[in-house]
Amino acid sequence: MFDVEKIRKDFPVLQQKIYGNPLIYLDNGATSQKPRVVIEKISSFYSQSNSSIHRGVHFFSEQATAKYESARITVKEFINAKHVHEVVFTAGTTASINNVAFSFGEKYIKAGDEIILTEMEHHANIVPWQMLCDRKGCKLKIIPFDDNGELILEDLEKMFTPKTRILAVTHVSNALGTINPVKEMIKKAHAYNVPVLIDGAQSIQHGVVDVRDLDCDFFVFSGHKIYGPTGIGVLYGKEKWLEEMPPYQGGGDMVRNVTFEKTTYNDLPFKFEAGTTNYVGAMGLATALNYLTETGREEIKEYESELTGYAHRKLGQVEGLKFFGTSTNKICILSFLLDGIHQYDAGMIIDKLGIAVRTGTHCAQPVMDHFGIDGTLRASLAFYNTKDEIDRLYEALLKVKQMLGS
Amino acid sequence: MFDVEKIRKDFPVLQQKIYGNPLIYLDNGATSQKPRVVIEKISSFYSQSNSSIHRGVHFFSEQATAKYESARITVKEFINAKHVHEVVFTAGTTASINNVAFSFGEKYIKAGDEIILTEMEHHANIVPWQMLCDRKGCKLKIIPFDDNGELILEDLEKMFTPKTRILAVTHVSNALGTINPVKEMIKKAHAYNVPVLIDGAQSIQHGVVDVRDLDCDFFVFSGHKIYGPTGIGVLYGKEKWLEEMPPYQGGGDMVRNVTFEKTTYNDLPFKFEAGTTNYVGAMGLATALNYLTETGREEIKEYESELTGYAHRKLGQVEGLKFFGTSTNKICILSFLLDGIHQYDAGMIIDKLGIAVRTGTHCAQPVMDHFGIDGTLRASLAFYNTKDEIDRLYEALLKVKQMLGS
Amino acid sequence: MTLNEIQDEIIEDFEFFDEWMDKYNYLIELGNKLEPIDPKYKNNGYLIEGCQSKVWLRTELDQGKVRFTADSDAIITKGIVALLVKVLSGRKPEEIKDADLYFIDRIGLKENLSPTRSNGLLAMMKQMKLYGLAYYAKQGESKK
Amino acid sequence: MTLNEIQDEIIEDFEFFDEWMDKYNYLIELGNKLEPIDPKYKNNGYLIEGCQSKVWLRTELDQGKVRFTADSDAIITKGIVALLVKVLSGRKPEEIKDADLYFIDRIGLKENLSPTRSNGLLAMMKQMKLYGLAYYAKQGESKK
Ligand SMILES: Cc1ncc(COP(=O)(O)O)c(C=O)c1O
Ligand SMILES: Cc1ncc(COP(=O)(O)O)c(C=O)c1O
Repeated sequence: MFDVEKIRKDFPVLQQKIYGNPLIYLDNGATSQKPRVVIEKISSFYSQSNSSIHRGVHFFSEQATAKYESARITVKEFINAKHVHEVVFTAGTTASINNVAFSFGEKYIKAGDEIILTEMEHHANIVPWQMLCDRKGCKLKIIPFDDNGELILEDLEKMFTPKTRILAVTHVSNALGTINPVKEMIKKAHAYNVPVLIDGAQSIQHGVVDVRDLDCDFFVFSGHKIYGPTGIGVLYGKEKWLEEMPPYQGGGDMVRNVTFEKTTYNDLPFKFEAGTTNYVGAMGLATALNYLTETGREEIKEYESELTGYAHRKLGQVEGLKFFGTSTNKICILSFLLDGIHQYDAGMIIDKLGIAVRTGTHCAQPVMDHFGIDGTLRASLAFYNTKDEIDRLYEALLKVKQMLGS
Repeated sequence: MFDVEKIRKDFPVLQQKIYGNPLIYLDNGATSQKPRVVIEKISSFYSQSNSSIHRGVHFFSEQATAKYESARITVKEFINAKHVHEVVFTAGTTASINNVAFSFGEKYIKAGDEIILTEMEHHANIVPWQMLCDRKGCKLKIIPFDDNGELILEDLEKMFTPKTRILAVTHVSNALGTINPVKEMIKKAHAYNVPVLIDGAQSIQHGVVDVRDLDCDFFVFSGHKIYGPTGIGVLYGKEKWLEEMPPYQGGGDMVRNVTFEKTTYNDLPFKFEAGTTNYVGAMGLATALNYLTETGREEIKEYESELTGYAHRKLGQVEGLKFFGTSTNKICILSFLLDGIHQYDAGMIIDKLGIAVRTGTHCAQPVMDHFGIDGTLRASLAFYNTKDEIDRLYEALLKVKQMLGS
Repeated sequence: MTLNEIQDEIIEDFEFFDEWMDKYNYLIELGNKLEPIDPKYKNNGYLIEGCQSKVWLRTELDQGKVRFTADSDAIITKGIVALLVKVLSGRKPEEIKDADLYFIDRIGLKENLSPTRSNGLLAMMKQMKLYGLAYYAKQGESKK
Repeated sequence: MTLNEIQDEIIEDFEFFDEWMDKYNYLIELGNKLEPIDPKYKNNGYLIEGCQSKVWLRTELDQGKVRFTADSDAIITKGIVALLVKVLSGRKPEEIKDADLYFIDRIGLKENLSPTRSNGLLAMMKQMKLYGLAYYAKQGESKK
């Protein structure tokens, strides 16, 4: 049975107070809190057996290498990749997408080619492609969304042309919460021989992701958003692509043989892991994933879904509150505005009541532009949040209205 | 007074045993151990106040941002940069060099241009430039070193041509220990209007680095080699270059304004910090730097220099031992071979005696090629090592000779 | 009153408030009372952009004194803007350029000025002092 | 003796050793005694490259049995190579392709076979089994 009170005890930060109030952390879309096992894994590794990985003969190096490679296996199993070497550790989602944009771009993209994105991408899945377009002279095509925050897929088929090289789409919108029908989109893209990158930064922590079932070509996510440490992320890529694509960064460990005349590259996944990787980060991430597996990913999803329903109903009672992202298929992200009240004012007041929500554009300016707004208030939930916390947010919003409402 | 026994107590890992023997960690060139303050900084941040940085209105976000930006100031002061915004946090040395190679390359390098490196570079300071050459059609020119492991600078002036765009040189060789006369080299390069990148991965932890005194254009290093955590590094660049160079990775936080038509970039240093950075890593790194400052950087240098002298004398007594890297101006890295004995065999035996040394090419194959060898044994010291540990290494080498000597 | 006397007065006012909500209520009140900027100046030319809220700032030199009018789309920001205007508007250029605006810190609003807050306030403060400096330099020239 | 009997014998031999140094001494001895590979085969064509030590491997089919000869530039690696040759050389192709080489683990040398060790041993083991498979496939064809 899923017991939220028991789970909360696993997260030391949730015991903190802010301005004298118990912390209510509703900014999980930005970054998540860490269970004690993750924090302890990092401490104990540094305290007991830290060593650089790969190619050391000595015991600590062997041990560290084994732990790092076992973290890779954990990730592989968590996303159900076919091969362990399809899992590349990076610094985060942003680094992963930049890696794909560069390496895929170098190999397959030339002037006049087309890249399809959606109107609800995070900047991390826009700017690397824009930079690629600037370099190579290719162009972006954008799938729009409707006012519920759902992608308009009617025209998707018409978007593919013989010049389409890749479709990059977010699995879940960080600004709207919408879960996109990526499996269907991948199938359509593949019918046109177009590979698909899925930005999983907001999806993998809230549901079960199976990259083989999705049949996506690339899947990327960040450790820090899935209860792991900062500075670590994952780039999953199908073997075929990773084999064919040139490396992104050069350095130690990604090479087989170096002379000034000619350098040959190492096998997968090392080809894409130049230099000393964040191996401690990888171990922390694996610990977080194991924690989720033990807690029960289905149970987490179910609890979060119930909490989301409750939150929508509760906040929906606040007069003048307007939600952005009203798809029925969404995760626990609530984006909204209070009529006539600037989100920044509201955020400042809510903060002082000990509640952490985010305000602003959430690095998704095109979403704001769609609605003609500057930003929203965003409460993004996690499985350690409670109905009681939602009630406190509700009261805080009433307080905001009382102070600012005209 | 520098008290090594007291210092050793600050490093929990040094209390460990390996195969029943107290650990002797002489692989500091690969990665360094962490003082307790660093480990605790990471734990306590995650346990007490973790939050994403930048642009959050809420208290934790403010606090985390302030700590992250204060880490930047610590780095700025540690290397004596002119401006705080000249300090960019990256994932490590390798990431920093790749960033410069890309961004500098995009802006200033075209077919036929020349890049000067040295024969003693780590792969991290070779491969990114080779990749750039492949992309842009420029070429590498290599400054050779002599059999002592010292750069042959007689011909340096002849190397500069009107097509020379950058000189990238390691401050200290990780395979030989040589400290290169970079200040003089920078002066010469500047006389030809050629900017200089200094790879400080092996220098900054062993001496006082002043980027303004050196007048280098770029200086890069890794957190994990200077007693900080993995997954964090620094790219220092003179304001002028960082302003002019295009960004390397695209994503959140490095932009000012994003539309599908046109994206504008943020100010320095954020322009080069796409996505959620390893802010916890940055705090850990700053804690490590402060620890070094408090311990006394001059004192550390002096102690290490004494230890290095002792180690050379002691190991020099082993019959048939040949050092690689015999410059008089070197740091605490000892690279050597035992006559007729494969370094890998020696490394395996030494390991079982509880001593961690490295064997192989140390990601510097051109150095091995210079001497016509496959690799060396490398003992790389730190200020927590002792003469007693050197004695134990000496005895281990005698044991190796007894077992393997013919 | 001198510039610093006004700052001290503000600090005193804020000492009454134990609670953040009281501070905010006061700022909201100040914001609402701030003399509105002429709508024709509420355009991009006068905009100081922050990520989270916008500030518009206009200035004129009136008999050797700098007059500031300002506005913001967020009311709490506008309240702080009002305080800055209160302290700096109507002062001589050199007073403005040399001003040490310690009150912000003392009334607990320093965080609102952190460079990463991006609410336009810090930029506004810098801009105000820059105007001071610019007018000061101009006066120097015209005296030559 | 069957392939597994030889493995068991090796495991028994190693049970005598309490100390790593004894194991290594034994491996060094085995390495020194390994029948040398014909020097003309000690070239890149027969090289299995690892980052840290090199292994050369040659094979021939002799009356339905696979004969391996091998060498390494590092003596401890060579000792392990000698063990592998002892277990696999002179066996039928199908035995080799199906062999479960459990002894490596049991005598505490598994770490030497980790993919990141890059000492050529793992590659050598794979290569030996691949030869077994290849000869096996060929036999099947010629029987057709
Ligand atoms: C001289 C030198 N440069 C660059 C590097 C690469 O550093 P990192 O692996 O931390 O990116 C190293 C470390 O191995 C080094 O010694
Ligand atoms: C959908 C989406 N993509 C990408 C990112 C970028 O992730 P990171 O900043 O960890 O690289 C985020 C996080 O803000 C996100 O929500």
